[in-house]
Amino acid sequence: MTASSLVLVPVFLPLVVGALSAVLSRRAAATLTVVAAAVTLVTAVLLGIAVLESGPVPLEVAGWAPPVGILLAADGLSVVMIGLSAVAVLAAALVAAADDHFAGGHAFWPLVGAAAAAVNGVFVARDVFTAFVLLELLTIASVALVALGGARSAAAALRYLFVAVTGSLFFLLAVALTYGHTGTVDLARAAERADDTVIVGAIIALTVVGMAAKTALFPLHSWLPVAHPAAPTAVSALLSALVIKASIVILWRVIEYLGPHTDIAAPLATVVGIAGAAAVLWGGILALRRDRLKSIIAYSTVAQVGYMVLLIPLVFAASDPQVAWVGGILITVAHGVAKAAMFLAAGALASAAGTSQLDGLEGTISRMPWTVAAIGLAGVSLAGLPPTLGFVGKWMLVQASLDAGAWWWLALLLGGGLLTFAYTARMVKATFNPPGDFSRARELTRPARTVTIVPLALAAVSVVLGVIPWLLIEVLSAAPMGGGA
Amino acid sequence: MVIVDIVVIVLLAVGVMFVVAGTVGLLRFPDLASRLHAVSKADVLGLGFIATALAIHILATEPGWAAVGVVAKLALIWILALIGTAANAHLMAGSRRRAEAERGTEA
Amino acid sequence: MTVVAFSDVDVLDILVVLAVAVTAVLAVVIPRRVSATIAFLVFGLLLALLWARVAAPDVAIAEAALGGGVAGALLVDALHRRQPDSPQRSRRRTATVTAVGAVLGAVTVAALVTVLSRLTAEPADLGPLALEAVERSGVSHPITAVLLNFRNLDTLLEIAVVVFAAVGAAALSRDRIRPVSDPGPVRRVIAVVIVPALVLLAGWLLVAGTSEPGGAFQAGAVLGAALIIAHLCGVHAARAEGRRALAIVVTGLVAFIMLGAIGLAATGTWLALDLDWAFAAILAIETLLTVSIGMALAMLFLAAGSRDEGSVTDARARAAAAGGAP
Amino acid sequence: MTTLQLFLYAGAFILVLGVVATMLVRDLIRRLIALNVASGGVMLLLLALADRGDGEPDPVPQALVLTGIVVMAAVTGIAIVLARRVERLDDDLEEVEP
Repeated sequence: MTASSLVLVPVFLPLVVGALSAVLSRRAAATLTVVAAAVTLVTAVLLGIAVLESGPVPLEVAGWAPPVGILLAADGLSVVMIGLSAVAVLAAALVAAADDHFAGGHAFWPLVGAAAAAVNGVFVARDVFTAFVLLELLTIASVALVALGGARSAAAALRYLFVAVTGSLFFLLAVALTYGHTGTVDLARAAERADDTVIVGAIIALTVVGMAAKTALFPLHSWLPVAHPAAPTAVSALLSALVIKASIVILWRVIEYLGPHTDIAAPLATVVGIAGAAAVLWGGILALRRDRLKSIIAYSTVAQVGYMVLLIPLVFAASDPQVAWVGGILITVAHGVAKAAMFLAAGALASAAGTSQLDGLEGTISRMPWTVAAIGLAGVSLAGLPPTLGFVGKWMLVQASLDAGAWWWLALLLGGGLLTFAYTARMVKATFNPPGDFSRARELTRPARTVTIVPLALAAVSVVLGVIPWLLIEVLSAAPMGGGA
Repeated sequence: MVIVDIVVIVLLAVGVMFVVAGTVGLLRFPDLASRLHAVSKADVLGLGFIATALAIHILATEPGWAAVGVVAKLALIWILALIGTAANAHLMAGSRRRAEAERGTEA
Repeated sequence: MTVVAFSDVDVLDILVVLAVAVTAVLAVVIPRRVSATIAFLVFGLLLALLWARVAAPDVAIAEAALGGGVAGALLVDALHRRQPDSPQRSRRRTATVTAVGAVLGAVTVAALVTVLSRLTAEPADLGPLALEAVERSGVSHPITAVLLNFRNLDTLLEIAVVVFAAVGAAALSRDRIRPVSDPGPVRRVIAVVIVPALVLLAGWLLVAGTSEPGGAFQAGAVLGAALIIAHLCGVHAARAEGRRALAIVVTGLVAFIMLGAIGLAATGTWLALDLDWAFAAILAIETLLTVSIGMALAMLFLAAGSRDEGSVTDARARAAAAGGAP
Repeated sequence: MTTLQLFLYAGAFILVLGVVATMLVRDLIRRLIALNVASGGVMLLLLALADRGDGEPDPVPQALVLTGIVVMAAVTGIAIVLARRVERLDDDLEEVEP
């Protein structure tokens, strides 16, 4: 089997496992899901090696080249994101397998398979229509996953559905314009033929709006803090760690390929940057003012989405866009790992304490120190402090903004980090005993051992990757993004 | 040819008239029973006229086995519509009667 | 039919487009669910006229079967339910919001029109390329060639959308339309006459799809309708629920991927079809897909459909129980 | 204005109309209808673009629209299941908490 045929493994394997999970027993479905995630991780490593050796790995599906057929390709971004998806699915599946109440029901397993296949597909897609279908598959799966959170989550799921599908329709219009203008839906070919600055600008603008809605970029974020906490814990982790990344990656791809072909891209990028800055501040401030663990973490996601789009204006302003690309991608990966850890740990705490309210958590630290430690470490990575992957990503973005002479982004990066640190500290503090009062160290329903280990392991991953980020940076630099964007 | 055309046009006009009458009944009649009455009878009859008109037209303009096939399909469409409409009307009326009976016992 | 040959627009086109636009407006502004749904169904029908106008009969069939058929039936069925009272909002605020929405919408439309007016009227060169490639695809109908050969990855993913929507819907709906215990003579006639006719039609659409408009999706939608009717007429052999139905639904998807893997083994490329057996392979996939899609759509409908008579009392009992144990 | 432009502009209008209504309307079923209307607009646009010129229409966008129709049917199904759960919850709450 050649490297290029590996490109579809991260798509088809979870899809088959998901389909089979619908009819298999819970135990079999869980085992298969874990195995599939592990194999996906191995595939990501193999593809990474191939990318390091010889650059992006293309695959012409069904043997038809564009424009008639569909081209997929794995580059550094694809490989790193597939790795993230494998890790996030693995973690969520382990926790869900250990305690069914974190999964929300049997349908968790097939739907997670579908969601994993869809995000992995987005990471290798180079065809805007295929990306659209993948996004719809992801939407259906995620909406149903949210609704597994019980009767009251249905309203949140429905709201999510309306926003996500509306976003998809904007993107579909962008697809139609791409076809109408360039006669193809393959991004590379479209980039070759794009010559009308207004139409290309409109394609990018529509993609920005559509993906902003699906990613919950400020000011289109209001559905996320409702939908993500309403879901079962393992689902919340996947939604924040993984699902929103799919729409971010599509936005990046469209800008990577079409951005250089329109004069409107640079001002649009600035608008996106401003929205991102607003998201960092608004999400951070609201996270500080919430009283429920999951709600705080969801607002934290709103804030972190701001960092993920910050690379877009920097790519246009910096003299070496590669630094901004790599920094932004690393921050996104760091967020995925840390947010999965945080949601899983928070779910474990809330389930042990019987409440998600901060003031009901007093004393949990003495019973579940490792879980609280996972939240703290994840918060450190989110705040961008050493020695975590979040720090590496943020450091590169800082370099890129210095390079671009844009000190205001610098101020934002640091200010946002302070906010992150503050709400993490608030969550951790809530688990301490009140001074002098040890009566609150009550009996808790101890979670299964896996539920303690997995978030801690994820937090450890962000530290390990923070200490040795060179491999990721090598893979991401093996195939430069965007050329001269 | 002209006579055939006139026949076809007359049949079409009659068919359309029945369909329109049925639709007006559907919109204007006061209750479910009379609306069903209007739609199920007039529409199927109208469709029958239209199908006959089309059958005559195809037989006259392109005679041959292909035309016979088309006529058979037209007949099939009409028969299926006949069964479907009658069954639908029956089921809807039955469902309404049961619902009313249920409401009656509750009150 | 050509679209660009006229510099003047056909009056008929203008009329149909106007009618489509008017029904679209009606469908979104009418406050009553019943009327809005009817307006939407008319909108769908008129849209199908336009599909015929832009030479897309496949889309017209799919729209009739899926857009008008399945989605329409679902919406009509939802009308059974009592429309909840819309939350009280001050009339002035509603008017303000609507006005802002209208202005924003008008600006967006104006911007889009500016962009769209820059599109060339020249056809894209993709069309001839794709049509030329059809000869090497194993089937003669271009759209089937695109769906099941050139861009079969999209089709596979689209099947996945339907399959997982059915899986999700089955998991989320707590009660569904129950099969009828005593069908009665009328339902029996329907089961005996209409269901086989629909199955036959589905088979015809499937086979025809290789050379003329039709195909797995249209056939699947018709088969789905047949399954729903069979379910409602008390045919127990065709029940679209439970693990067996789920197994049928996922079989098509899994088989499609397996065939893709076979292509990988045989030709070194995922989902590749060797021309020698492309026709047989396409027909085989289509058959499996039709059954899967039909079952998935039937499951989706039965999960989303309203309760039958008698369940009103269920709801009351449940509410009473909930009230009794606060 | 050419016929192509007529169809394109109509598609854009219907899309925006549907999207705006999806955002403004509160009733769940009506929102769903608005979403379906919006998708009809995009499909009109794509099909009109496929049928430019005198020759046979381009089958690729037509296949894309077919895919879009199927996807919207699935979305509609899931949305109705959810809408039912939401409204039943509301009903139950009303009856329990008078």
